[in-house]
Amino acid sequence: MNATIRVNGTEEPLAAATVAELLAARGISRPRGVAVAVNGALVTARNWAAVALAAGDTIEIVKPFGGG
Amino acid sequence: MNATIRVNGTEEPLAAATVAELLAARGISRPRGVAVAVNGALVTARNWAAVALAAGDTIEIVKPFGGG
Amino acid sequence: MNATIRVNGTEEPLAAATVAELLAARGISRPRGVAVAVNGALVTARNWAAVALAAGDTIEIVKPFGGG
Amino acid sequence: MNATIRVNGTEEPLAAATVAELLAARGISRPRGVAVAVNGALVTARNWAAVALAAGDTIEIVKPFGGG
Amino acid sequence: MDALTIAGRALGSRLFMGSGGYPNQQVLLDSLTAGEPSLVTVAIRRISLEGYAESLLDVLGDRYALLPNTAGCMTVKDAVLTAELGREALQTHWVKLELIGDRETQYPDVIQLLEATETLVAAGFIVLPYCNDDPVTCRKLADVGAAAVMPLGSPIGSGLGIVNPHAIERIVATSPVPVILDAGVGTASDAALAMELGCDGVLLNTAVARARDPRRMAAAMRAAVVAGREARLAGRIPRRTLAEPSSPQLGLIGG
Amino acid sequence: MDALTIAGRALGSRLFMGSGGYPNQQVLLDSLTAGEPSLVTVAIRRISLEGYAESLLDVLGDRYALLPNTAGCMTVKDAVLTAELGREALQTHWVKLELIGDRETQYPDVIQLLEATETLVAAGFIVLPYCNDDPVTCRKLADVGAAAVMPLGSPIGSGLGIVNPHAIERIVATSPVPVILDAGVGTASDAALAMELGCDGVLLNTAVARARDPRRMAAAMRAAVVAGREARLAGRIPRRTLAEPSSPQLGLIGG
Amino acid sequence: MDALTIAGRALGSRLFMGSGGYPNQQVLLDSLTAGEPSLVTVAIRRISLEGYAESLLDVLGDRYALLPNTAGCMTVKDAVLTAELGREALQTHWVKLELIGDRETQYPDVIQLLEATETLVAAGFIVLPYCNDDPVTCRKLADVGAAAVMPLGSPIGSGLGIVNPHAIERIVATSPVPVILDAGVGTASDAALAMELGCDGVLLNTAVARARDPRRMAAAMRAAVVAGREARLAGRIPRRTLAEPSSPQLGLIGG
Amino acid sequence: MDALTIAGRALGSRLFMGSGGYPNQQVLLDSLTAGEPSLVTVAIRRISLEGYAESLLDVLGDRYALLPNTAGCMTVKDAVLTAELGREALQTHWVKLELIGDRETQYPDVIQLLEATETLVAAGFIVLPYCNDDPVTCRKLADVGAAAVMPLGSPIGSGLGIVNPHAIERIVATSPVPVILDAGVGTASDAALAMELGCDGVLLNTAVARARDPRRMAAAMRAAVVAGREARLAGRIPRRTLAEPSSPQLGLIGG
Repeated sequence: MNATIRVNGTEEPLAAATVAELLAARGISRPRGVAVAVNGALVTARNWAAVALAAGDTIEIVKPFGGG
Repeated sequence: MNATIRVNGTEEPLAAATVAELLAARGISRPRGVAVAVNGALVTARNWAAVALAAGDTIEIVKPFGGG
Repeated sequence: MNATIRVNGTEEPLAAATVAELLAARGISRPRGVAVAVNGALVTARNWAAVALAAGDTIEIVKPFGGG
Repeated sequence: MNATIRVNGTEEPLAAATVAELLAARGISRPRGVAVAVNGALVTARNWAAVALAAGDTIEIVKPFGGG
Repeated sequence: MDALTIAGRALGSRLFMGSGGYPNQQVLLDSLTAGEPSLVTVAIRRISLEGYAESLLDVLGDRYALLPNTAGCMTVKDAVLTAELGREALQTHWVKLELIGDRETQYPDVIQLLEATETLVAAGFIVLPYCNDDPVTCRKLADVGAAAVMPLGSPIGSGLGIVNPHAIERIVATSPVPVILDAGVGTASDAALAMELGCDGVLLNTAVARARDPRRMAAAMRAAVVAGREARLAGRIPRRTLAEPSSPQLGLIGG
Repeated sequence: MDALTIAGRALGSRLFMGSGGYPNQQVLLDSLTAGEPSLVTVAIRRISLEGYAESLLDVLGDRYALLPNTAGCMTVKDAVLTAELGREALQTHWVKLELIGDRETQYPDVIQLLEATETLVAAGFIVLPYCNDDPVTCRKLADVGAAAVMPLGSPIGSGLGIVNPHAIERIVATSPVPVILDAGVGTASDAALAMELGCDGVLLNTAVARARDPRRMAAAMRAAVVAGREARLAGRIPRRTLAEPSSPQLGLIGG
Repeated sequence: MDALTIAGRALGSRLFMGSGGYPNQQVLLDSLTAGEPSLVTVAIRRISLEGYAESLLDVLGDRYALLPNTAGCMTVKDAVLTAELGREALQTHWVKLELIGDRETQYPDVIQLLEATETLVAAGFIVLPYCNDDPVTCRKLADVGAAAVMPLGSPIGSGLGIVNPHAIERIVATSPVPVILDAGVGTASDAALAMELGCDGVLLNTAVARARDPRRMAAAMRAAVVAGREARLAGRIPRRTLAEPSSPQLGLIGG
Repeated sequence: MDALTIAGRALGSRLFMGSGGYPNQQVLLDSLTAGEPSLVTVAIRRISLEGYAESLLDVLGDRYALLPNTAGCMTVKDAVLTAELGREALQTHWVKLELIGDRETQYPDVIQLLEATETLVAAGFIVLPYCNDDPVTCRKLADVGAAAVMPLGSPIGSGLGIVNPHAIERIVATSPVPVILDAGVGTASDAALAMELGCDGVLLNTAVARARDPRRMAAAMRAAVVAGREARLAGRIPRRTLAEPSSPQLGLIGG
C-alpha cells in the first residue's frame, strides 16, 4: 500500500517532499494571498521549502474568499 | 315579450302577484329571519301580502349568514 | 360714543378712512409679505387705497412667521 | 485584646462556644427556616451543637425573605 | 369582571364574536360556547335562489344576542337598507355599521360612515360603527349619536394586532361612548392588550374561526379579555429601561 | 390547562410568582391566593441582628412550594453557598440560580452561570437558571444539567415585556428542557405573549407586587397565562398585511 | 437623487423643512443651509400691533420656495381665508393645508379637510393637505384635487416616527399623487424609513428645530432622505427569522 | 464625519462591508466603490483543488484594508488556526473573530468566543469579535483585550434590523472599546438607527450583496451611516405621546 497525505480534506498519494513542492504542483509559487497549515499548525511561507511532508500528514491550503 | 322582475340580482318572469306569493313559491311562509325590500325600500312582513309586484320591480330577499 | 373697528382681534377707534391709511399708520407702506382681510374677505394690495373702512369692521393684518 | 468573630458582616466578641450557643443567644432554637455557614461552609442544623467557634471565625445566619 | 353598558344595556361579557368563516356549524357553536360572547355578529345576505335553508337565527337566536352587520357595503344607501333589512330579519335595533372604502384593506370610508350613522340614529337604530383608529373621527361618530365606536387595531383578518396603541389610548381618553376594539386581533395577547389600553370590549372573528382549533382559541380569547380588563383596573407598573431588582439588595452573604 | 413537568415533578400552574416588594404581607398573601402559582420564589438573606422575626417559611411554607433564589450574587462562590443555605433553610433541592453580571440591568453573567449550574447539579440540586435570551447559552445550560432555562424578556422589573420574541421562539424551538420566561413582564398581555411564543411557564414578581392593585394584577396574570397557553395550543392565524373579510363576499344586496 | 415632481413642478430635494421653533433666526438659516430643502413651510399670523418687524419673507424669500400653511385652523372658513392671505402675502398658489380636529394630538379633521381641499382647488390653489394615515381618506383627497397627500407618521412634534408603516405603505401603493410623510419624524432613521416605505418626500420641523444641534440634525436629515430614497430604489432584502450566512459554507478547514 | 479609531488606527469611514454573496465580482467592486468602507471583511477558505484562481487579494488588496474573518468556525481550535492562516495570507494582525454556536441563527458561542479572544490577543492579534447583544459578555470581551465589540442587531442576513435597541444602548453606555453593529441590517434606516443608538460603526454584507441593486444600496448605506452618526451627535428630540405644534399657537386669525 502507498503512503498518502490529506490535502484540504482529500486523501492523495504522498508525491511531494516539501510543502513548497506540494504548492508548486498546484501552480502556487508565490506566497501572496496563500497560507498553509500542516497537522493543525501554521507553516509560514518562509518555511515552505524547509518543511518536509510525511505519510499521514494533514495539510490545509487556504486563501481569501468573499465573506462577511 | 314577457313581464319580468329582478329577484336577488337575477331576472325572472313576473309570476307572483304579491311579495307573499313570491316568497311562498320559494317555500318561505313564516317571516322569522327573513327580510324583503322592493325597489330599494323595506317591506315589513306585515305587508308581504298587501304589496303587489309589477313588471320591472327589483326585489331583495335576505337572511342572516355567518359574518364578522 | 365713538366709532370703532376691530384690528387683529383688538377693538380700536376708527381713525383711518381706508385700509391703506390703517396700514400706513402702522408703518406698512409696501405690500411685500403682508396680507389683509376685511370682514372675512381678502383685500388685495391693489385695493388697499380703494377700500374704505366703516365702524364695526373687522380687519386682519398678517404676515409669515416661522411655522411647520 | 479580645477574641472576636464576624457574624453577618459585623465584628463581635467571641462569647459562644458553639454555633448552637450563638443562635440561642439570638433566640433561635429550632432550625426551621434558618441556615448557617461558618467560614464559607454550610453547617447543617444537626451539627450546630457540635461545631465549635474560634476567634476569627466568619458566620452567616440566614433565612428566607421576600424575593423574585 | 365588571359589566359593560352600551346604550343602557348591560352586557355580561366584554367579548363580542363574529360567526363567519368557521369550518362548520358545530365548530361555530362550540366556539361560541367556549367564548361566551355577549353579542354575536351576523351578515345579512341574499337567500340562495334554490330556496330556504335553515337560518342562523334558528341555530343561534335563542342563545345569543345577534348583532347584524353591514359588512361589504360601500355606499350609504346599501348600508342603510342592509341595516333596515337586518333589523326586520332579526328584530333588533342594534347594528354593526360597516362602510368599506377599500376592498383590499377593508378600511372604512369615514365620510360615508358618519353620514350613515347620522341617518340610522335618526331612524332609531343603536349604531356601533366599525371605524379607523382616528381619535377625531371617533369623536365625531359619538357626536352624531353612535352608541359605541369600534376602531380597528389593524386590517380585518390580518392578525397584526394593535399597530397603533397610542391612537387607541387617545380614542379611549377622549371618547364619550364605549370603545370596542374591532378587527386585527390575531391571538389572545392582542385581545388582552386592547383591554389594557382601556378599550371597553373586543370584537373578533377570524382569529377564532380560522385558528387551528377554534374552540380552544375561543376559550383563550375569553380568558384574555378578562386578563386584560383586570390588568387595566389593577394599574400596571411603569416601563423603565434599567432593572428594578425584586429581591432585597441588602443582607447578602459575604458582604 | 395542561400540566407542566420539571425534573419529573408535575406543576399544576404555569405561573411562578416572586414574593418581594409587596406593600405588606397581607397583600402578598392575597396576591398569591389570586395568582395561584405553583412555585413561589424567595430570597435568602441574613437575619437581622436584633433577633429572630417571623419567617416567610411560617407564613407561606404550608401553602406554597417555595423556590429559594440566589438573587444579587455576583460570584460562583456566593451563589453556590447561597444555594446551599437555601436548601438547608427550606429543605428543598430546587434553586432559582441567579448570577448577576451588571447591577444596572441585572443581566446575568453567563460564564459564571454555566459554571455554577454545573457545580450545583453535581451537588444534587434541581437548578433553574435565570439567563439571557441567547439560544446558544440556553442550550449549554441544559447540556450541563439545568432542569429548565429561564430567559429574560427584558430587564428585571423593567416592565418592557418581551423585547426579542424571535430569540425566545428560537430558545423554545431548540431547548431540550422547559423554558420559563423570567423577568420583564409588565402586564397581562406580556405574560400571554410569553406563552404564545411557546414558553412553558412565566415567572414574575414586580409586575404584581408594584401594581396599583397587586391582588387584581395577580388574578389578571393567572388568566393571562391560561389565555396564552390555550392560544399557543389552538394555533394562531398567520399574519397578513392586507385584510381577510370575515363576512361572505357574495350575496350582498344591490349587486 | 432622482427629482420629485408635484403639480408639474420639479423639486430638487425630497426634504421639506418647517421654519418654526428654532432657537434664533441664525440657527434657522444655518439649518436650512445644511438641510437644503426644496420647500420651506411658514405660518400666517397677525402682525404684532406694535408695528412692522422684519419679515421672514425678506430673510428667506430669495433663497427658498416658501410654502404657507394653515396651521392651527379648526374650521374650513379660517383655513380657506388663511390660505388666501398666505397666497397674497407670499405670492404663491401653493398651500400646506392643515385642519386640526384635536389640539392635543394635532390630528386632522378629515371631513373638513376634504371640504377645504375641494374649495381651495376650485380657487386655483395647489393644495398639499396634512392628513392622517388612512388610505381611504388619502385617496379621496387626491380625487378632489390634492396635488400630494401628506399623512402623519405620528403626532406633530412627538418624535415617535412612523407608528403604522403598513398604512403608509398602503397609501403609497394606492395614491395617484405623491406622498409626503408629514409629522412625527424624530431622528434621521425615521426620515430614511419614510422614504424606504415608498414616500416621495419628507416634511419635518421640530426634529431639527428642537434638536440639541439643529444645524447638525438638518445635515443628518438631508443625508437620511437620500439614504432612504436610494435604499427604496435599490430594493431591500427580504426579512427572515433565521440566519443567512454571508461567508461560504464550504471549504472550511478541518472538514 | 468624525473619524473612528480602533486599536490606535484611525478609520476614515464608519462603514465596514463584507465581500460575500455578490452576483459577480464587478458588482462587488462597484458596490465597494459606492460604499467607501474603511474595512472589507473576507473569509478564509481552502483553495479549490483544481488549482489556483485569481485571489480576492489581487482584486481588492491594493484599494481596501481587508479584514479576515473566522466565519463558520465552531471550535476555538478551528477559529484560532483560521485566524493565523488569515494573518499569514493577508499580512494583517486584525481579525473578525466568529465562533458560531448555532448554525440556524448563526448566534455566537460566547464561552468559546471569550477563550479564543484571549488566546488571539495573547498571540498579538487585534481582535474584533462578533458577539450577541449581551452587555455583560461585551464587557468581558473588552476586559480580555478585544479591540472592539461587534454585537448583532439580529441574525446574520435576516434583515430584521436591531431587534433590541435597549441592549445596544446599554452596550454602548458601558463598553470601554468601540461598538460596531454587526449582523441584521436589512436596509439604510437600520444602519442609521445603529449609529443613533451610539454605535461607533456598522458592519454589513447581505443587505448590500443581495439587494436588487447592490451598488445603489451600498451608496444608501454610506449615506445612512453618515446620517445616523450626525443625528447622534446632534442630539435628537425626546419622544412624547401627544403633539408639540411647530407653528405659533397665538396670532391666528379670527381669534
